[in-house]
Amino acid sequence: MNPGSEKVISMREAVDRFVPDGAHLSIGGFTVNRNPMAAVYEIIRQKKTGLHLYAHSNGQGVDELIGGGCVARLEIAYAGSGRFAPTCVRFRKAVQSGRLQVEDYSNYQMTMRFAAGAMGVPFLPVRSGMGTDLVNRWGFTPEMRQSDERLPDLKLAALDNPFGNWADAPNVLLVPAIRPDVTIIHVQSADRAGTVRIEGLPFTDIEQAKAARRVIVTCEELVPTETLREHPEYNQLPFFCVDAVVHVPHGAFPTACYRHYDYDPAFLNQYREWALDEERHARYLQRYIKDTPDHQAFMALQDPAQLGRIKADPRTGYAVGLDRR
Amino acid sequence: MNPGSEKVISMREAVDRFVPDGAHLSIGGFTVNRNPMAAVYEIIRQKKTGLHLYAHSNGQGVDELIGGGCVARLEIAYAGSGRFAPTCVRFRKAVQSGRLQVEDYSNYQMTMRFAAGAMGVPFLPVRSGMGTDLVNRWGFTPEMRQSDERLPDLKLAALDNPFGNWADAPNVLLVPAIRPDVTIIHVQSADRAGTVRIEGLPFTDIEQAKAARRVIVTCEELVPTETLREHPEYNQLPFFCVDAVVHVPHGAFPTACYRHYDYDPAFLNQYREWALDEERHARYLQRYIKDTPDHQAFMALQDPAQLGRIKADPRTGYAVGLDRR
Amino acid sequence: MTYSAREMMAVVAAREIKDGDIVFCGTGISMLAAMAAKHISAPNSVIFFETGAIDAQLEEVPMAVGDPRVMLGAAVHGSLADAFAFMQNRTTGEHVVGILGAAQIDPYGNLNSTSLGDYNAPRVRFSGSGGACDVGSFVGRTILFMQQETRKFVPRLDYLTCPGFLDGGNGRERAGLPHGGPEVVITNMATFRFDADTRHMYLAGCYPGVTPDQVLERMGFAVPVDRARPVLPPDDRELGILRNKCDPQRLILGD
Amino acid sequence: MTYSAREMMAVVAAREIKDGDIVFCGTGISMLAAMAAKHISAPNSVIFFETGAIDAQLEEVPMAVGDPRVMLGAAVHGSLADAFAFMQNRTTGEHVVGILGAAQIDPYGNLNSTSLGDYNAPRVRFSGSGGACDVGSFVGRTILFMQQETRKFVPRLDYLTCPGFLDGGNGRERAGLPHGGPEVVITNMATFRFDADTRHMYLAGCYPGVTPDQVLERMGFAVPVDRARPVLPPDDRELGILRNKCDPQRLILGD
Repeated sequence: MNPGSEKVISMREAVDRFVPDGAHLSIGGFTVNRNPMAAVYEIIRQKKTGLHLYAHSNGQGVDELIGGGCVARLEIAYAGSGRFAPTCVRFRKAVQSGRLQVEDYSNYQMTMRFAAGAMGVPFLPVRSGMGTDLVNRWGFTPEMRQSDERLPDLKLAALDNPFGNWADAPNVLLVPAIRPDVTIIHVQSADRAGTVRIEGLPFTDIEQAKAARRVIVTCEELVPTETLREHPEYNQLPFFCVDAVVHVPHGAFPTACYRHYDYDPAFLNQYREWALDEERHARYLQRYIKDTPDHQAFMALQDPAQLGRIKADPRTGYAVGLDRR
Repeated sequence: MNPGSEKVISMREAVDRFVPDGAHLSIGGFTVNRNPMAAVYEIIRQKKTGLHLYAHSNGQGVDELIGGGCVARLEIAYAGSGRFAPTCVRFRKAVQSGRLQVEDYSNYQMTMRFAAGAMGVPFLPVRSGMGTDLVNRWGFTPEMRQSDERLPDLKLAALDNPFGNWADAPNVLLVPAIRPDVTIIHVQSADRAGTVRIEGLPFTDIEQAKAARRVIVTCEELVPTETLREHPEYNQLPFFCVDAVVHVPHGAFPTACYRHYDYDPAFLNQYREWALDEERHARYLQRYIKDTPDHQAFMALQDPAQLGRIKADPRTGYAVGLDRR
Repeated sequence: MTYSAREMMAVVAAREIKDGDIVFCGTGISMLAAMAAKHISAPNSVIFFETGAIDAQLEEVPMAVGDPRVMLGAAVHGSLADAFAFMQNRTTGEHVVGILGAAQIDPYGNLNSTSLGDYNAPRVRFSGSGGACDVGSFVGRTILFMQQETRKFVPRLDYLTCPGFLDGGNGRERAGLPHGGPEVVITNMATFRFDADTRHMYLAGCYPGVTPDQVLERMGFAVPVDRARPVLPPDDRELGILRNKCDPQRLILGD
Repeated sequence: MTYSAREMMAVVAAREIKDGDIVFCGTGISMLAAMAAKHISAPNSVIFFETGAIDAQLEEVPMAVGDPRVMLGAAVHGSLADAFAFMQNRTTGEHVVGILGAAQIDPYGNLNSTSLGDYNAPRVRFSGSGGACDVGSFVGRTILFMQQETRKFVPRLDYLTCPGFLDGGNGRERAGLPHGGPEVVITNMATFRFDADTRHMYLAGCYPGVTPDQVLERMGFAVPVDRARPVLPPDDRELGILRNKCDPQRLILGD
């Protein structure tokens, strides 16, 4: 939240200022799409630790932050990259080795939790999950919940419908609002004040942003305010919700940014192989992230021909006929 | 709800089929904007009675339905047309004479009630209204509520926050879902299958439509499916939510339809004068509505020069410099 | 320059708006005050309509919050659900100042915009809450517009539509309402504020030529007057902006 | 024509989709079945992704439900909140058929896609629910894909991620879940359905060359086999559509 009109800063400064160690961080995107990867890599570069991470259904951003050693706790609905990694590799390793604490929710539960945070209510009701282990088994201990005032005391709560059987619902589950310290989203366009235009599916990016105390928007294109305001119905987030705007082309790479570029199947397949092996993964981290000063340098290590191949076709918004095996 | 691809019918047929006497009807629009007036006039023409009406903050559509003798009960947040009628005239008369039963909610409460219906949950929580008469005084009697299974038994319910003081909210109000039999909205564009594109502010039209069993969409322009699908992010309602599509230019007149035409200040001022007097109002009803076969005939009674004056300017979406006194 | 009471009220309200405020406007004079503030003292304030138009670049005065004029050049066209969520959300809600009017006000700044007489068989029916109840519940500060009339300043409302400080003191907290409450009441004669402890209304300012006694005569309850100070009249710049930039057709300022 | 087990599964699932159904797809073979159904038997079915793309006009097979390929030519790009509300909403939800897969299934069609072993110190961790729990909770009918393996058909799940019929009978009703539940389980060898009263799984069909005993050998619990009927293999038209129209790169069908 910042009502000002000039918020463009560097990625380094944005992460340094708004993502302290131990922050409750939320990242946008979904599986292989619009993960704020440039910000993720900068967080790893700056060696942030102990993050409490919220994500909906990622994906590359989650897995790299975990692999980079930044994450202590995770709340999520789905940790996968579709066919490239049905279960995120570093996520799986971290959970199985006890290095990462996880609280599981369903997709809609997680969506409603971000929505509750955005709306400023303590919870929202859902009709999914009754009788399942999402209700019966909790990942976080009551002690941990009580020791962090940024966490609700309960994973969720059951409620009998006070309106009888209205809407044919004898009972509902209440899922608590998520209130991150900071949310980072990557979008197609923003102006210098932070007004945001997402093209294609918005996922839960907007709810995640509104739920947070601080918001970093990274964008493919920095556009004039007047351009965005010719069609206010195509914009999703007003400038006053945003604290920092970072202009970073290919900011979602190797995930996709609709109408700009596709996901990079070669990178994602290669990453999976790297992630599966401790030594190769360490070398990847060193070479691609720690040894590069910024996202531009990271991108300079990619094959220019492949970057050409993943360029989005104007009609479809993705790279038609791309070899994705 | 209808997954078919061809739903274009006449206004007469749409109202005849989907708005029986006593229906729980919801209409879209807000104050002087995008009220589904052509449908409202047709409902009056067909002498529908005993309607249980839901509206958010209308306006002309609500007042004319009440004046037309169609409405027995009303749930609403705000019954006014801005400066043209800070309180709707026929609404005020009907309430003061005991001919109309009203249940009052706030703007956000009404919004959340439609949203709950759209989402399929029995209620949503709000943090507004605690300690006010919106909570303490109810318009509908418990007997009436119990006798109509389309109404929840309670106006609203208080709940202590099961998550302690999470989100700084010790307690909330729960407002029950609205589940209309039928919702009517007027939009700029639809295709023959019912996919809808609203330009400018959507108000609660989309939530109202999704909350209903049946949906009638009236539109200024019937457009090819391919046109709408070039930019799915600009559409709000998918075709399968819709049961009938009625093509009716000037379908929101005398209220505004952004980028097509402004509200007609002359008509609205004239209407207020008519509405204030029983005899003049009866003559208005007879001449403009009952004696006209359809909306085209109703529009033919308007001054063509004034229709020219209210035509929207392409840059602003309204009629620049229009005399609105 | 001479000026009307409405012009005075609009300018006094505009002065209450701070740069960076997100200003929730209703119809009528509150829109005018918000427009004036942007020109006079708070260029970076944001005009915000409950209908979901955020930071509209108003070129003409809207006649209703659903007027298409509120859509021009906005940052975002949100839904109503989006609009109110910005107020209920604490991070953004803290920055919102709401401007409201009503048919009745009581000593704790509660408002009635629903009905007079018995609610179930009212003598006079008004439009109802609209967003008033929500704004009064959610936001950090509200500015209230009233006409200075005995029938409007009443010891007890016929219907409590919009919460002020409820029954005073920490009444809001006891009811479970978010922080906030009315900051100032602006009438055609005077301004009122609320005691930090009791939350009871007191006379804060009298317009040029108005005495505290004249104000008290036009109220249905007594308020302390010892903190009353003179209120400066609108200056030429303020009036010029109001008349020429905000409402050249005098749609709201009247004749 | 010869065909693979995956091709058989996709075609068997496609046959379950009725014209006019709104088909909730996940990643992988479920997307292929939905695409095939549109070409084969249910031209007016609607392909629906949890990511909010409604009635996408798929030209290439998506690799994830967040793949930009799901956006092409859709009726609406909704948010995730919108997408799931269509399923939770009874008017639209009744028309949705969900296709799901999992790591484990139990005799009442409940699914595990979260973890194996102790949940708090798992031996194997999977992606987690995603939309599976929601779809299994909300919609009228679900189609479940499984590999026919003893370790996957288990008497008791390590973690119940997605509700089928819970503990059978009217278990869903007792828990407060909406109507619905799994309709059919499709494996690489057979199909299963659920008894209308007990809601226990039974063998409904065997693929060409497969006997009930071979199926039972590859399950961790017993099911009745007396209602089992032969399942027709995919015909040339079905295979042609699947191979040429749905997955020419064999991204999901494999080599």
